[in-house]
Order: sequence, then C-alpha cells, then structure tokens
Amino acid sequence: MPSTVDLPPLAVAVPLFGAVVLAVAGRWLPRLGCDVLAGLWAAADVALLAWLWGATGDGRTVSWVGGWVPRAGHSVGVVLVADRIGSGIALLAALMVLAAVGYAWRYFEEPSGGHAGVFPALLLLFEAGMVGFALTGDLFDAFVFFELMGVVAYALTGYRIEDPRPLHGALAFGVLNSLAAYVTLLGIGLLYARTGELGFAQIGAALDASGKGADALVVCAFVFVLAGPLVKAALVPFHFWLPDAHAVAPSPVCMLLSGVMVELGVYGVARIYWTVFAGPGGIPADAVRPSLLALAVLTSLVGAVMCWQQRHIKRLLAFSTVAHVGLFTAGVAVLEPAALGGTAVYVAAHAGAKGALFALTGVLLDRFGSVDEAGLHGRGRELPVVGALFTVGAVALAGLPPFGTGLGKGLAEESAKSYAPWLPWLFTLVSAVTAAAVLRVALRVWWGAGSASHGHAGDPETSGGGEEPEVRAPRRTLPVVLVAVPALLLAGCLAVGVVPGVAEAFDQAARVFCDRPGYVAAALDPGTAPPVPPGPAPDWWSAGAVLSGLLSTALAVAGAAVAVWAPGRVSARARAAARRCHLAVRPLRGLHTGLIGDYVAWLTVGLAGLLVAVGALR
Amino acid sequence: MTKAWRLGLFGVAAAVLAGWWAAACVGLPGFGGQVHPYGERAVGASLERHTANVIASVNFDQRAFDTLGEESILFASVLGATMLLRVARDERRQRPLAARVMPSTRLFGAVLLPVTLLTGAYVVAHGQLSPGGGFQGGVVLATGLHLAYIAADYRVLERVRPLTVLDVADAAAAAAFTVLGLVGLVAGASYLSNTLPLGTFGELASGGLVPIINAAVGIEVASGVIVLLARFLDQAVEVGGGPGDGGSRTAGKEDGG
Amino acid sequence: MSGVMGWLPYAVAGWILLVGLYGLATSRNLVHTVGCLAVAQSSTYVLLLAVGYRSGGTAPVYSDAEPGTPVVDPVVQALVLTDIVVGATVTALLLALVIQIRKRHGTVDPERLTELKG
Amino acid sequence: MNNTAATVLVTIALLVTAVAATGAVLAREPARQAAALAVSGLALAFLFAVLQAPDVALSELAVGTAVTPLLILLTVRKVRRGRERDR
Repeated sequence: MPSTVDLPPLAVAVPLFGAVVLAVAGRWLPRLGCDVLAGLWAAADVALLAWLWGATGDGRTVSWVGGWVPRAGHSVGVVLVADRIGSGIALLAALMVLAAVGYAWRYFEEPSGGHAGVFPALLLLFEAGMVGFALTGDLFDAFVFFELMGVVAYALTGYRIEDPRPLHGALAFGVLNSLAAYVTLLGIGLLYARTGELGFAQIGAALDASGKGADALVVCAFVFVLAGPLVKAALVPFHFWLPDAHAVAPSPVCMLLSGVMVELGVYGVARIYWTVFAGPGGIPADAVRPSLLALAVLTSLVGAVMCWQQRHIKRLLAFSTVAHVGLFTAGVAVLEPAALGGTAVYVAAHAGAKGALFALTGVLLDRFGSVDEAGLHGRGRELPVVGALFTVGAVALAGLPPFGTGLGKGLAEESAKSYAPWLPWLFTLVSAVTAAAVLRVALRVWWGAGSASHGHAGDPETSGGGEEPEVRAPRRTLPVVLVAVPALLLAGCLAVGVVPGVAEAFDQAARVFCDRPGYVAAALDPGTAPPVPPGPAPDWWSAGAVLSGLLSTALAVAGAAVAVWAPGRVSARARAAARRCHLAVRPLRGLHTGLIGDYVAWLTVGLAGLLVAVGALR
Repeated sequence: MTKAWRLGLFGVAAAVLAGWWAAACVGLPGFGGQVHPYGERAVGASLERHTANVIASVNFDQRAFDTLGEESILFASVLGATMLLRVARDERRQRPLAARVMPSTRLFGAVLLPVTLLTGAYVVAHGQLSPGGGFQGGVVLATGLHLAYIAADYRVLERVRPLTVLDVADAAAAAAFTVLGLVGLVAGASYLSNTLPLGTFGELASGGLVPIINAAVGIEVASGVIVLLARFLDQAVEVGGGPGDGGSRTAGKEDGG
Repeated sequence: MSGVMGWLPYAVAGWILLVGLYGLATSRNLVHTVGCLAVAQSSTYVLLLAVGYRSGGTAPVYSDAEPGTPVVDPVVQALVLTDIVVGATVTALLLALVIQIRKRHGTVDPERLTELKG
Repeated sequence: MNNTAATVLVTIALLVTAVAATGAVLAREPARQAAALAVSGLALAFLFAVLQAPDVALSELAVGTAVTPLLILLTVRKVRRGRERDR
C-alpha cells in the first residue's frame, strides 16, 4: 500500500503505464475492450488524485522522486509538491479525461488511427502531462511535462487527417506552443546561471539570498519563463493559436483543451510567480499586478468581442474560452488569496460548463455534419433535450446562481473590487457577452428564432459548414452517452455552486498556495513549515454574488434576444449604428489571419511589451 | 496584416528583445565561471552511487523523473506520428519498384551496416561508464539500420525491420521504465529510487538501476526512431492517391452557410 | 575568462533565438517553418551549456579522469540531452502534420491556407 | 589543452555556430535547408565537444546532423511528389 508521499509520482506513472498498455493491447483487443480499459485506467487515476486531495488537506504533500531528500537544505533530485490547488487542478484534469473517454466511447463509431487503442492511449498520455505539470515543484520538470502535454495535444488536434482544417490548426498550435516552451527554457537557463538551482523553492530562496533585487536579468528571466504558460493560457497577444486549434479538434479533445489545459497555463503563471518571484529577490508585486491585469483585461475584451462575431459554433466557444481565461487571469493578477480562491472555484465550474457545451456541439456535428450557426438554423428542433442542455450550459456560462460559475465569479469579484473597483463590471460584461453569443446560437439552432442569414459579405471569417463529419457510420440513433456526459458535466458545474464547503476549501487552499515561506520550507526543510492559519470564511453566495450573477444572465438573455429578433424591427438609425460597430471591430477580426508567421510576430511583440512593462514598473 | 507591417512590428519587438537580452547577460556570471553548486552536488551523488558517467547518473537516477517524461514524449510522438501518417480512407498503398543498386554501394552498405549496429549497441551498453548511453546509441542503431535502404532497396529494408515487433518493443521499453520506478516502492523507498546493488565503480554492471533504465531507454529510442523513420519513408515511397496526390484540391471547400 | 569571451556565448544564444524567430515570422514554406523552429531551439542548447562551462574543467565522466578533478557542470548537459530528444520528437510530429497539410490543402505555402480566419 | 587554446577553439566554434544557424534560416528552399541544418548540427556538435560535453555532442551529431535533416528530406520528397502529379 503506497503512502501519501508516493501518490504524486504514482498519479503521473499510472496513466503513462495505462497508455503503454492500451497502445499494445489495442492491436488485439476489440473496441469495447479498449474503451473499458481506458475508462478503468482514467477512473483509477481519479481515485488516486482524490485520495491525494483528501490526504493533503490544508498542508502540502512533498514527494522527492527517487528518494533524493534534501540534505542541509539541498538536493539533486526532482520534487513534486501537491497542495490543494495543485492536486485540485490535477483532479479536475483527471475528471475531464474520464468524461472525454466516456464521451469518445460512442463518439467515434469507427476506430481510427490504426487501432482502437491509439486514441485512448493519447488521452492518458495527455492526462499524465497535465498531472505532472500541476504537481511538479521543479522548473525544468515543468518544462518537460509542458512539452508532453503539448506534443500529445498537437497530435490529438490533428486527429482527423481527412479534414484539412484540423491539420492547419494543429500546426499553428504546435509551432507556437513549442516555440514558447523553448523561450521558457532560455529563461530557466538564465535563472540557473544566477542561482545554480532548478526547483521552484530553491530558485526562489537563492534569488532572495542573492540580494540583487529585480535587475535586468531577473526581469528577463521572469518574462521568458512565463512565455510558455502565457501562450498555453492564450492571453492576448499570445492567443492566436487557440481558436484555430480548438475550433477544429475532435469534440472530446476540445473538452479537455478548453476545459482544463488552457487553465493550466494560468495555473503555471500563478505557481511560478508565487514560488519563484514573489520574494524580495523577485519581481515586486506592484510591477506584476498591473502588467498581468492589463493582459487580462485586453484578453477578456478581445475574447468577448471576437466570440460575439463568430458563426462557427466551436470557434465561438473557443473565443469564449479566451474571454474567460482573461477573467481567470484577472482573478490571479490582483494577487489576493481570496480572489485566487474564487478563481479556482470559477475554473472548476467553467470546466463543467464549457466541456458540456463542446460535447453538445459535437452532437450537432454528429447529426448534421455542420457547426455553422446560420446553416443549422432551426434544424435542432428534432433534438429538444440537447437544445435544453445547451441553453442550460449558456446560462451556466453567464454565472446564473446557483451554478458554480456564478459563485466563483462572485467570490473573485468581491475580492478584486478592493484593488480595482471597476473589475466586477468587467467580469459581468464579459461573461454576459460570451453567454449571449452562446444563447444566440441556442435560439437560432434549436428554436429556429430570427432569420437564417448571418454576417456581412467581405468579412474575414470561418464558416462552420462543410466539416468532415467526425463520425462515419450509417444513420444511427443518438447514443445516450453523448447526452449523458454533458448532463453530468453540467451537474458538476451546479454541484460546485450548491455543495456547501467548496468555497471555504478553495479559500483556504488559496491561502496555502500564496504562503511562499511555507512552500519553500516544506520543500527544503520538511517539518518546519507552520500550518497556515485559517482566515475568515468567505461569504458563501453573498448578495453581491447573486445579484451579479443575475445581472450577467439578464444581460446575456437581452443581448441574445436583440441579436436574434431585433434586426427586422429596429429603425434605420439603429441599424446604421450596429453597422458602424461591426465595421469598427473588422480590423480586429482581420488580425486573426491563420498565418503562423503573423502569430510568431505577435508572440515577439507580446514578450517585448511585457519586458518593457515589467521593467518600467519594477 | 501586410508583410511590411508584420516585418516592421517584428523588427521593433525583436530590437527590444535583443536589448533586454543583452542587459540580462551583463548580469550573468562570466562564461567559464567556477561556481556550479548543483553540478558539484550531482558529481558527489553520482560517485556515491558508483556511476562513472555523471550525466548518466543525473539522467537516469537523480533526475530520472525528467527522463521518464522525456521518454513519454518520445513514445507519444511515435504514437502520434503513426496516427497522423496512417493511410487515409481515400488513399492506397503502392508497391515500390525494385531499385537497381550499384555493387559498390551494396558492398559499402553490407560492410557498414554491422559496424554501425555494433557501435550503437556498444554506445548503449557503456552509457553509465563513458560518454554515450541509451539515447545516443539508440539513434545510431536506428539510423544505421536505414543503411539497408541505401545499400539495397526499400523492400529489403522492410524485411529487416518488423514494424509490429518494434512498435511493441517501443511500448514495452516505455512500460519498463514506468514499472522499474515501482521497484523502489516495493523495496519500501520512493518512486524511481535506486535501490538495487550498486556494483563496483567502473564496471559494466555498476550504478544499480542506472544501466537497466539506460538499456530500456536504448531499446525505446532505437525502436521508436526506426518506427518514426519508417512512417515517413512509407509516406515518401508507398502511400498515394489522396486528394493532394491526385490533382484535385479539396482546400477551397464551399461554404456550408 | 574575461573580455569578449565573458559574454560571447550568451550573445550567440540570443542571436540564434532572434534569427530563428525571424525565420518563423517570414517563412513562406511550412517545411521551412519547422526547420526554423529547430534553429530557434538550438539557442537553448548553447545557453545552457555556456552557463555550465567551467574554465579548465573536463567532461564529467570519471572513467578516465581521477575523482576530484574539476569538471564542467553535468546537470546542464543532462538537461540539454533531454531537450534534444524533445526537439527531435516535436520536429517529427510537426513534419507529419505538414505532410498531411500538403495532401489536404495541396500546398505548403502558409499564405494559401486561408480557411481559418476572423 | 591550455586555456588560450581552449578560448580560441570556443570562440571559433561559437562564431561558426552562429553563422551556420543563420544560414539554416536563410536557406528558404527546404531541401537546401535540410543540408544547412545538417551543417548547423555539425557546428553545434563541435561546439559541444569543445565545451567538454561529449554526451551532448554525440546526441547532436545523431539527431541534428542525421535524423532531423533526414526527416525534412523525406517530407520534401513527399511534398514534391504530390506537386509533380498535380501538373
């Protein structure tokens, strides 16, 4: 029986081993056998991580792989440090993988890619990468697992080789992410040169001891090391790959990409900042806060505007992920434990809602071979249950109480307000606009509301028609799991909001996450870290949170209604104004060119901008 | 964005990046410095574990978890490339024609092939003692095998390289690494602990778990790279008939809406 | 070492990164794009090995050297080894994608891939 | 090897590496780029050997000068074959 300290490496090793077994056994096992095996393996990892989450409590589980425990505060090994935020997001990843395995079971009717074991094997490898990245306490190890996550995700994105668009999206994804990972590695090299260490805690402690403060090297290392997580998190202007990849990946993969992988980027930013750079030898909070907040605001606004403009439903959902990641980053950027705890709740609930929406869009693709909002006008009428779930997903995205998204949003707003009074308005506006776009789709596709026409001639846009169907099978009845999995995901989103104690657990978890001296002590000098005293319990569903959730939902409903029904009924002046707004955002749409060269140029611009901003403010 | 705009934007950003990089490098310790705290600890730990090649000790013992991740990347990429380069529904395989090879080339290949394979095996086996190891030796083995393609032709290569077996060997070696980690757990220590007898310094069997993991990596790399190269060769030589090959383009597909 | 040698390796690493970025930003062929990514990556090898170098140190392999002789930093070498494997596998996977793009789009010119925009 | 000789060797290796990398980027025709990458891999391997990293040099020799250019060449061959049929 393994002890608690063995759980973190086991949680990585178990899916790795499962992937290997599936890759071999898939040659001989029938389809059903592979799927059952994959399901069991994913469930086993969920159990391991749930155990880890329970056993870690409000402390940290520190695991020196290979038994290289530090002597006199120094070690040569790799350390895994699981606190509740880290093991929580790992658990979220494992749950989403389990959902994706279940969904894919009936989604790809025909085993593709050689044999039936390949797809679930890749999913398990993806899981290992995400869990490893979430639990590691070592910068280079984080790079390795970041790349593992990446490599598997590129392959999964391009899974349908018969369709041209996924290949293009996967290549843009691959080039941008790997390039950013190499920039991160350069940053790791700079830090190693200064401190001679690789662990988060060790580098942080050595930076503090060096007494050089935030000189040019530390600033450069900070920006370079964060390049990888920032690109993974798809913050503007590092976001261009995301809509290209998420819009075209197979639906079960989209659930994972949007639901948890992108959020892991934000997690990486937070983890690296707090453990490595938050001390006196790092970057002052007054430089980090405005820089990250600026990125966050830009990201959420661009994401919301672009989301509203889309007609390709998966691309629309992808831009809504961009917008929400902007909000998550804002929750992290104020550098307050309470806001971070709220953001963690928000992320968990968002994974459920967004995963469900992608899964339901997959049903459209399965039934009609299209994800084009205009082309599908009214055709969803034959699938009322799917339409009802899609609508529920849309209001969950808006943060309607008692969904967990509303709770997380409310908690984050409550705390962020003290730093920037306008932040709650941003949260409300952005969640309303993205939810309105999703509701508009629901109204058009399932209720046949409004007219079928869409868009303006001459706009740069991606239509959702003419997709290669992801499934090639004679017309069949809708498999139950394709509806059951999104329903369960939505139930999970609801559970985060209604189960009492979730908010408190995440609040305390965030306090532990931000306790930098405690982290360093736990990693280097086990047994000396004092426990973090519990703070005041957060206000579970405060009046402000309920009101803000209701307000976003009302705005979303109003927005969708106006978009669907207004065009035929308003005055010429209102139409002209709408037209002007539309033309105003056209250049923004024009920037999303699908050209990898452009994206790399924007990546360079983003890095340069961050260097200048952090450098000027330090 | 026009090309000029892109280049201008990139130029400005690159200049800023270059400036900051230069400023950062001023703060670095000068090249060739004598202070390497982690490095010195790693040397000490390696000698303690009777591993002569410190790099092998870092890769397969001290930071073995990194290598576990790295080998998983290799495994994932072989699996992914196999999946991406499968024969699509609208493609077909064509038998390649037998190629005429000059006798001198054939002799060259026939002599060089065993030499490369032996070299590769040697480099793998001595990884914990001398420069080289599972990874380098594995790549030499894999590329060496492809001399068969140059020396003879594709069909000979196909005979000397049973892909299914290699695919399974790749997976088995990856599994071996993961499972070897459990040895430590069974022995009551932590995951990937080096709990085997350490042997005598400088001998082939020294270093405990290191030579075993090294061998697993060697097998995985060799079979993985062979499979990888084989998929690319397949595409270049055998597979045809897709839309890109047949002339008609499917790219400019009609809008559905 | 002092003088030019004190910073030249770092400058070369920075130069390689910038050249790689330039190639990626201006590439007109997807195969070339993947090649440029490999170039950009080699900057990390140069930086890491330069950071770990020690004047007068020998290779950290004690099969022929006496224990106790000063050696260059073995950790960065191990990191670069890992990095090289990662780079090779990423290159292979991306090239596989390029092959399929060529089949489905009929081109490897990024300017002619016009399906994802807006 | 005394220190001055090492310095000279390292300087030369660094400059050759920088030039080779630049060449690999500027060779815009993929087949020529594969050759340029092989040269760049060779330069890197030489640099690593001079920097007392024989393990890394061996890897770079195997990967940078053999496997990567080979993969690129195979890709080019596939890409070209398609183009000839298009005509």
